[in-house]
Amino acid sequence: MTQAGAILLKPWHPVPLLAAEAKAAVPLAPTFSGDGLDGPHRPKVYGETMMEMPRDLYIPPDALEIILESFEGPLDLLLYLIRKANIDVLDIPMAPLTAQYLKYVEEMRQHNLELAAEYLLMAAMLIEIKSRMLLPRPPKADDGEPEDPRAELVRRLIEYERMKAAGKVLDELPQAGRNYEWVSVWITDKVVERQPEVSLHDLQVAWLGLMKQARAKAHHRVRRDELSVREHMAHILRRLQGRGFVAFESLFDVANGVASLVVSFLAMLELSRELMIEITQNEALAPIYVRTRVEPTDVATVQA
Amino acid sequence: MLQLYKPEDYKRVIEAALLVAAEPTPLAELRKLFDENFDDDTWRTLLDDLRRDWAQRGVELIQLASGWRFQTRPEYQAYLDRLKHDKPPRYSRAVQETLAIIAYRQPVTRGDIEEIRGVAVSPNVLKVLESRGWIDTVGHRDAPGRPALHATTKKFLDDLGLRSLSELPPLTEIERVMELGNTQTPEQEEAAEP
Amino acid sequence: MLQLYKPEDYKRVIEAALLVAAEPTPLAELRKLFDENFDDDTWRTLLDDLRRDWAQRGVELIQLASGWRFQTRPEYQAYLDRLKHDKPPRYSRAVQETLAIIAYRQPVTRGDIEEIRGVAVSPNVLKVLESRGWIDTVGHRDAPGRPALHATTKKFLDDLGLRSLSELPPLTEIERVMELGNTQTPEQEEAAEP
Repeated sequence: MTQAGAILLKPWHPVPLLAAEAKAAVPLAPTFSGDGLDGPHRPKVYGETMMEMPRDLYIPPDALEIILESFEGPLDLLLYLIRKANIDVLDIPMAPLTAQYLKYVEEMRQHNLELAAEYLLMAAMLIEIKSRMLLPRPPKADDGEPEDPRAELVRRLIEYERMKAAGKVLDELPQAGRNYEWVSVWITDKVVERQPEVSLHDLQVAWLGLMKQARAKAHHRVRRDELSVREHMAHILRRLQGRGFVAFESLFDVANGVASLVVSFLAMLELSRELMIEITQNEALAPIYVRTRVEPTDVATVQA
Repeated sequence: MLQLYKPEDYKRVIEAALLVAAEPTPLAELRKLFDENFDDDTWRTLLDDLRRDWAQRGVELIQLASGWRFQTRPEYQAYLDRLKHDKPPRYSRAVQETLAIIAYRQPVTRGDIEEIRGVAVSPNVLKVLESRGWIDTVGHRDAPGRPALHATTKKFLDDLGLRSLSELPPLTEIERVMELGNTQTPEQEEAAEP
Repeated sequence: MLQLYKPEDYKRVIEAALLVAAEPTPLAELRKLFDENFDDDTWRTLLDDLRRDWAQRGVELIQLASGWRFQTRPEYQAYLDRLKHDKPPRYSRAVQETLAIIAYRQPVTRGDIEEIRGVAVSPNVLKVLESRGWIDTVGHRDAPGRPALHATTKKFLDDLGLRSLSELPPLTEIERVMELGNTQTPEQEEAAEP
């Protein structure tokens, strides 16, 4: 469901504790000693010499309450710390980040701010990752690379940041009812149409028949990548909702062309694989039926 | 039956059809209005003409991926809002993020959403989106507790002027926006200033 | 905000408002559009003018007992019928919700409806449902002001193809949980039928 596989972390080499602290302390320095800035060796961040410390990293304690409210959770706070210090999310210096995070959590506790359990859980997770980073690189299992202890955290950070941005982008889309209204003029003497019942048919005819019909309409070309398997999954589940067994073929819409049928079929397989639906056939060549997985409690009610 | 002679007559029929349509009307659908088989150029001329007729009005004819539709111009919204009893609410970040997760990762359970956001999701957040008609429950995952699976509805797509989920802003593009946004100062950082 | 100078500008706002309104809009409601307090003559001129603008179109502006609305001219019906309208004319959310409350919680007063919806219910909403023949007044509650009690009619059941209220779609699970205190269940209602 997520795209964890796509994340490639920067190569990681365990380094002695002190060296790691010293090297990594740079981007988050304001709350640390901050020394070395004026010396001959200006700190380098990813090859670029830092001329100025990020001054706004430090959060004054009396602003903590506002800060806490403005963060949606520990991931959001971490992202803030990372982005503020201009750290590459694929190569997070765990020691200073953990120190910084713990400092905020501690401040919040000292100010008796009610801290959600998630913040403490994240603190534990950071400490754990940090300590695993300090251990010698584990021996290679098979020929696979040892997993970077930060991988899971990075995956979550990236996914959360993506969704956070997506939420904002969606909110900015022009919206019917907020940015404009749809015109709806009354049709004189319009008769209310009722949705026809979906009828059940034989499966033997179904899949091949569907494909044949769809091919006949091949001039309505629908590009596969315009269709979304997940949308079809939701669509199928919605059609199954509260209806018990539904004929397999009735879940396909021939009119939308071959590509749509294929995507529907993929969606059906995915739903089955994710155990969201049940596909049954009593005997060979008998009609195939599909239904949403029955809740154990429902079964109990029926039997009672 | 009303006889149609001039282009103007045909335009009036198209206009009436589009004004009553509850959804964007594709050209293929509009073709059914007339016995005559107009070619694409004629249709283009009729529709462009109609669009020009409305150029100075509070309502405009627009062409979406899914077809043609009349909708009001955003400049008029402030006036139209005065007649509305319930206005669409401004959503909190929790609601915005939850909606994004459901839209891009559907179908998802509340647990999935919590896992991505890293915090508990208040049932209220889902209720807000449900009562808006933007999400609903499409099934249950076969896991302990049989958690409900949430997905976005057709109304969500309609309200955002999208034909299908594939028309959502692509995540890759969003990531580009994200990178740009990192150099700007969000409100929360302003709060951090002494 | 869009500035309005000439009568034409005001007319465009009224036009847009009436084109998006799901129900007939009474003059009292239209008055809310503008800060200015136009007298009745001015309003009459604006609306008559607007009606003339539409005199040669497939849609006309008409005045009903419950207010002003745009609707298609009967002569155009034969053409409009050729388009498959997936959706019946849409009632506004206010009307839909009000109808649902009356159907599931009848008999109810306007106050009950407002309490459940959390917003004021325009008398127009009830009028729309009454004129459809779907609700009527079945009595008065013995409370200050003796408010009218609304209930659904036989026509409502007929139009929706139901034999009795017990055939209404059952409330969702969430709603059942929310309504635990409510002792009346569909089963009991059915049992009460002769």
